[in-house]
Amino acid sequence: MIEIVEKTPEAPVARRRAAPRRIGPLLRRAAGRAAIPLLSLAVLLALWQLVVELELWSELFVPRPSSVWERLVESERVHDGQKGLSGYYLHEHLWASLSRILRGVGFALVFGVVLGLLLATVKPFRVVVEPYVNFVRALPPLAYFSLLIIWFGIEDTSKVWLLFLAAFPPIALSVLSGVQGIRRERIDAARALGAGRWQVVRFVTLPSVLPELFTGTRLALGFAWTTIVAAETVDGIPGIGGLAWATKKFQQTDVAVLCIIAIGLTAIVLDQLVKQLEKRVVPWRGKA
Amino acid sequence: MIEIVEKTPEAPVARRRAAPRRIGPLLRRAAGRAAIPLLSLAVLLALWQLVVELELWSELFVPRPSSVWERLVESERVHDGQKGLSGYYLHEHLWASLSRILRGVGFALVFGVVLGLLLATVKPFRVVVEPYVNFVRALPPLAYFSLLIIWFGIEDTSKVWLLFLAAFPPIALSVLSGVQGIRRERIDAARALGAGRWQVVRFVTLPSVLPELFTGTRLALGFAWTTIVAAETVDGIPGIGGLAWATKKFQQTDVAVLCIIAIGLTAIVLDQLVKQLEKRVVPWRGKA
Amino acid sequence: MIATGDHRVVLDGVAHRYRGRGADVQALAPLSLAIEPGEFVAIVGPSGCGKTTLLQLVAGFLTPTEGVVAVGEERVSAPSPERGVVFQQANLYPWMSVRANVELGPRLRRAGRAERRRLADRYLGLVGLSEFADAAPYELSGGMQQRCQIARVLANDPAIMLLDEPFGALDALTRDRLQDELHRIWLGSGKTALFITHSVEEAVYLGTRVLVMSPRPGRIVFDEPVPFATGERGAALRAAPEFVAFREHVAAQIGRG
Amino acid sequence: MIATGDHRVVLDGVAHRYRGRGADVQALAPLSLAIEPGEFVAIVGPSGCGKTTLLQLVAGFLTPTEGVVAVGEERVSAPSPERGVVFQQANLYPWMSVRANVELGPRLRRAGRAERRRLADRYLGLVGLSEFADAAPYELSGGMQQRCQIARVLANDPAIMLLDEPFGALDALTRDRLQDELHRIWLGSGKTALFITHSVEEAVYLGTRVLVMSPRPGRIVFDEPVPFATGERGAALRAAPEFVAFREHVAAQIGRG
Amino acid sequence: GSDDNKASAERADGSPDKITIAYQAIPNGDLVVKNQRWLEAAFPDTEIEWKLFDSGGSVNEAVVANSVDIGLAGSSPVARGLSTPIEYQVPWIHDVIGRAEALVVKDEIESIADLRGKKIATPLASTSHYSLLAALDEAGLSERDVEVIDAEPDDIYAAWSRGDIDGAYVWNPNLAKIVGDGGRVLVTSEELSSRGKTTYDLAVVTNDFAAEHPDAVTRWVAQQDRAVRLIRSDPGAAARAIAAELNIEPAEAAAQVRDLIFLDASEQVGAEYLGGGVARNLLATAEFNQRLGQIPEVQDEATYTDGVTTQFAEAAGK
Ligand SMILES: Nc1ncnc2c1ncn2[C@@H]1O[C@H](COP(=O)(O)OP(=O)(O)OP(=O)(O)O)[C@@H](O)[C@H]1O
Ligand SMILES: Nc1ncnc2c1ncn2[C@@H]1O[C@H](COP(=O)(O)OP(=O)(O)OP(=O)(O)O)[C@@H](O)[C@H]1O
Ligand SMILES: [Mg+2]
Ligand SMILES: [Mg+2]
Repeated sequence: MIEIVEKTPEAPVARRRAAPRRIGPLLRRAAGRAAIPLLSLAVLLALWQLVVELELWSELFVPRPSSVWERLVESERVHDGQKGLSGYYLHEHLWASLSRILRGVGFALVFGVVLGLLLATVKPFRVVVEPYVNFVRALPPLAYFSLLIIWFGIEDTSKVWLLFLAAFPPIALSVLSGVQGIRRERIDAARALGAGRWQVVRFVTLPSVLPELFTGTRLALGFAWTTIVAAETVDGIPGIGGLAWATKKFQQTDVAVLCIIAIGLTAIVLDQLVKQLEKRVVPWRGKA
Repeated sequence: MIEIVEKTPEAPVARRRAAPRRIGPLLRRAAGRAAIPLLSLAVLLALWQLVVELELWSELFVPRPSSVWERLVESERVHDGQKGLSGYYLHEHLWASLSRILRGVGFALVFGVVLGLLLATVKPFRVVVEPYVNFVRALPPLAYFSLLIIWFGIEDTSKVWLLFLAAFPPIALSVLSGVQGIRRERIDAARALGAGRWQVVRFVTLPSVLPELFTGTRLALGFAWTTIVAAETVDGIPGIGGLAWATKKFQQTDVAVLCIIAIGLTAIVLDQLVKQLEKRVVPWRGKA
Repeated sequence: MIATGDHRVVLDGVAHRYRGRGADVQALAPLSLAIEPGEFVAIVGPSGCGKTTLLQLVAGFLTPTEGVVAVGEERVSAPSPERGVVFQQANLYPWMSVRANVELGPRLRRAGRAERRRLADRYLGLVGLSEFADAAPYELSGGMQQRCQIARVLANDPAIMLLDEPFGALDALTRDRLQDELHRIWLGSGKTALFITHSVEEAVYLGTRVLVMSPRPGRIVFDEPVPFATGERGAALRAAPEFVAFREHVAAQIGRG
Repeated sequence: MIATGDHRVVLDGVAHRYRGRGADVQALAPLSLAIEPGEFVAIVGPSGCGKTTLLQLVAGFLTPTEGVVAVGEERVSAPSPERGVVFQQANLYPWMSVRANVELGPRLRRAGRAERRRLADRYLGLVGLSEFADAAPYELSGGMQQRCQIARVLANDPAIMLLDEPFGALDALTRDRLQDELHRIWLGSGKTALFITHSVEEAVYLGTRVLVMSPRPGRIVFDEPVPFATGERGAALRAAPEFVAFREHVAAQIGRG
Repeated sequence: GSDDNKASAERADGSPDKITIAYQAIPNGDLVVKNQRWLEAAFPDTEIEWKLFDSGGSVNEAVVANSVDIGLAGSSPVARGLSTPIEYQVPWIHDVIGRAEALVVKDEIESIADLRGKKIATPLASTSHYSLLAALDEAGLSERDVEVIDAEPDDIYAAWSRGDIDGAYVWNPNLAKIVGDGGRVLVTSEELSSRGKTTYDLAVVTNDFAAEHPDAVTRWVAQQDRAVRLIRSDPGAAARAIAAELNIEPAEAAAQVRDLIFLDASEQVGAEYLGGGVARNLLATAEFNQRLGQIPEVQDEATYTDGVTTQFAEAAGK
């Protein structure tokens, strides 16, 4: 990782890596770290409020923060004899979608890694299969979702399939590209130590492509989220995408915006988790 | 690049790289190279025909190859006083979408590279901006496309924006991840030769991340194609996605399948072009 | 892998030409060479003359553009664990600890955990890295990485050792010690060694036979057995007049091409 | 960059400790050292003793965990073109031709095209790579890469040269020639050199002052001026009795710790 | 914004430079007008831009975005639009949805009351959705007694063909296909209409455009009127025109046209339609939607009365 941070000559030299740590400064540093993003969030909210006040656009399309907040509160309560929104609490909607995404991306991980490795290492396979992969990864879900419904029904299966189809290409392609970037000598060394075809994959190829695999997975998760509404256009309740779709059609923009925010925040959290995992699993990044 | 190809002990040893070349063998090799993919295509078509013959699914969902072919012929002719399909030839639909995609991905390239570099090299920027990037890249177009329409109208601008928003995250993230994988000494060496902040970016960082940039671009292109239908749900004619959407709603599956095939093939060709470019631009892949 | 069977190394009319970015480069002129099992062949030659190319051809990393490389009865077409390779530039796996790198060979042939540990401890000790067994390779200095690589290959016990300037980044003391260790390991093991070095003294001290290569395109311009190869090693030998004489004899050949 | 002004290198109570994956490693014990402008300081010491660490601290790649490194009046906090670095492991840019790599320094300070070409031609000739100017770095042999790196740094004309085993992968002939070239370039230029090597002979031949470091954590256990530093170089010197005597004197210090 | 899309400049004769029209793939007079290029003929100096939309909701959005002048939307989205309120008015009824939308169910379901606990699919927020809820309401069922599933029309047919759903309220051509597959029609929009729950495909024109170019709107309505008359006098010719626009067979188009009810200008100005009925229907639709929590508020009655105008149909009918 490269940080180009301007250093003034008077700046204390020591990034003393082994300096003893105390709790106070640690807390203060954590607070300091959170301060800027929080500030930026506040600015954003203020801007939003301003736009609404200026009535640049109809409230129909840009709801006021307060009404989105009200919907949030409502979404976790029983009101008018109905639970939350469209009969489910917000967290139930969110969880329904999240579980579909985790399943879709989970399958995509297994399939994408295997596919990427096969594409990269078995030339005849690549010649035959790569065009189809490129074909599939360009297909718009809206155009072929009906087929999935015919094959897999309107329940979760077809939704998970759609998310899977959205998620595997970035993983496969990242792995493929990662393998192509491995220095020849890395492979040679293992083979001269006696590694067979699959041992090379296990001990050299896979660890080598871990950084790319993580990038691919992060991209796949993002893609899956962008596809969640398409996947939940049919029988999508409970589901945060289905809720967004339905309420958008009714121009209940405050709920739709609430859904969008919920999707975005969940995606951020998920992404953070993957990044933390990456740090643990790939400590050699940028060092070798 | 690693090829693990089983070698029989009797196989002639020489991959004589400098052997003189004649035209005959070259042609034969090209034919040989095309043979397998063509064969696989033939198998696929046969399977398709078989599925139709078996009537596993209604022709409404899986049209027969012959009727798709008829639509293709029709799509480039004037019939009943009307040009092609929905008033435009197929290639006009395709070109309309392709031009939107090229514009969207073009802007995404510029923006994505700059964003990725900034995220990677300017820590305060990353702290503030990265969450928003992760937010945006998870948003389902179907949920926010209305906002783009309100802001940019129903013409091409909103469509190009949507494609741009779909395309920049893989590019930015790939660049970011690429920068994080650069070995420290590469940067150190340039700085000890006198490179300033931006010279490091120009002479070291950017060339170093070219492989990742290409992967990101290929992903972005594929991703833009998957978004083309969503972008063309409104005022999408001419446009291959708009055509697919309109005809699919009307259960004209043969046209919809024709559109899908056209999208897939165009995407394959585009991807090949990018790959060829990559080979020329990054000859050191896997060597250093 | 215990050295068994016939592993005579034969290069028959072998030449190698690289397709360069600009022009093609003829790295090796056609050359023929046979290395008998148990020989310790030391190669010296000017920088860029094709030593590494020669070694990689024997290792099976490259395929010659002309001629045939064979080990025993079999034509070399791929790497094999019977031919262990110490690379010119250290080539350790950063996702494995130093110990895991050394254990890799035994692990690949499914040696037991205890056996692996024993081997790793032994060879890490030999190269003086016991203390760093749990460190990551990128936490080692240049010379330590090179030593780790040597340990990795020795732990795999290859019948043929291909060593590309293994001691290049080591200080004199460490180097002397490792030369003696390598000699001891080779002695009586029946192993064959192909040893590239820039130090004529090292070549003469370790080799049973010394080859000198001409500048690119590499040919073999000198090929003689070392007269005192069967004798004792040690500081005394380095000072012995016949050692010095042979060293000077070889040194005089370099750059003759 | 023409050597101007004061570039005295001062290390004051400098120590460095790496945070290792397993345990922390004290690479350098606190040490103090001053290098006067124009000095040619050669450092020898056992593998892993902290030589590279010391050099990287002076280069500004690392920040000491204790003490201060300064050049002239200024505390070192970042790399600078006044301090050219030859890395222990060749570090060329694969997307540039050999020539472009050598031209990089001048290009960064916006030298004209003709000037750049002149510099590249001169230093590529010096290290014997004129023929390979258009090749890609990954098409060079190990020793050639190292020479290219040296040319790159020399073309940038730094006031202080930091060289980490620059001749480690070179054969004796090439090495002798480059030693003489380096000496010629340094002579009368007012440049300071910090030169790490494993060859005591090389240290004594090139240095005006020789340092010996102890095994890790590195301290300086020997620091003496070379008595014949101002004399002529050449084969005669290597054979001269005072040269041999001083070489033996230094060699005896290594591993004294 | 894209004000450039919007006709603002005027020609000497008062007709706009450009008219942007949002159309949908519905087999009614609009497609005849488009296919026969009547508008282009009626406005020789004006650029006519036809924009295909996939739902009334996106037409509403485009109106707010200032991107269209005249559009087609079902009565449900128009009721929501007027409640927002969006600044547009209804100058014309493209069609009354007759048998083109209906509730079809599996054969074993015999009445609406049997739907309790069943899975019924419909595109939410559409006229079909409105009709479905109205039908349930009549039978004393609430939205919660039936599992109402959101799906796009072709996905509905896919789900039906697998047996994943027990029924659907949907329109042609998917309605016809479900019926062809053995679906039982429980109620059609025509029957609901006779009980006061009419659904329409309506034209909307932005208030700005109507105020600036009243003459142009009249001319536009006249062409629509002409299309209705063609549908009545020469259904074959009308079907051919519509078929060409939809890329389908004329016979199929003819069948679909028969399932809609078309009114000419003189009929539309009557009290049952633009003269009052449509406005009452829109208000009722809005109130019904609000009761279901689908729109936040209903405007006062005048909004809906003012939102429907006979002015242009009267002028065109003369
Ligand atoms: N991958 C390659 N592509 C093109 N040319 C190459 C490649 N590798 C080596 N060469 C060329 O082949 C010649 C011999 O290289 P080789 O690495 O065998 O030399 P060497 O004797 O090992 O030198 P050194 O002692 O410097 O390591 C050199 O001129 C080099 O430029
Ligand atoms: N990045 C690092 N992280 C952790 N420890 C390191 C790192 N780099 C070096 N070390 C440790 O610091 C010590 C000194 O290393 P250094 O590279 O300075 O040695 P050196 O004297 O240059 O050795 P050599 O002659 O083998 O190159 C070594 O024990 C090494 O393990
Ligand atoms: Mg070599
Ligand atoms: Mg070092």
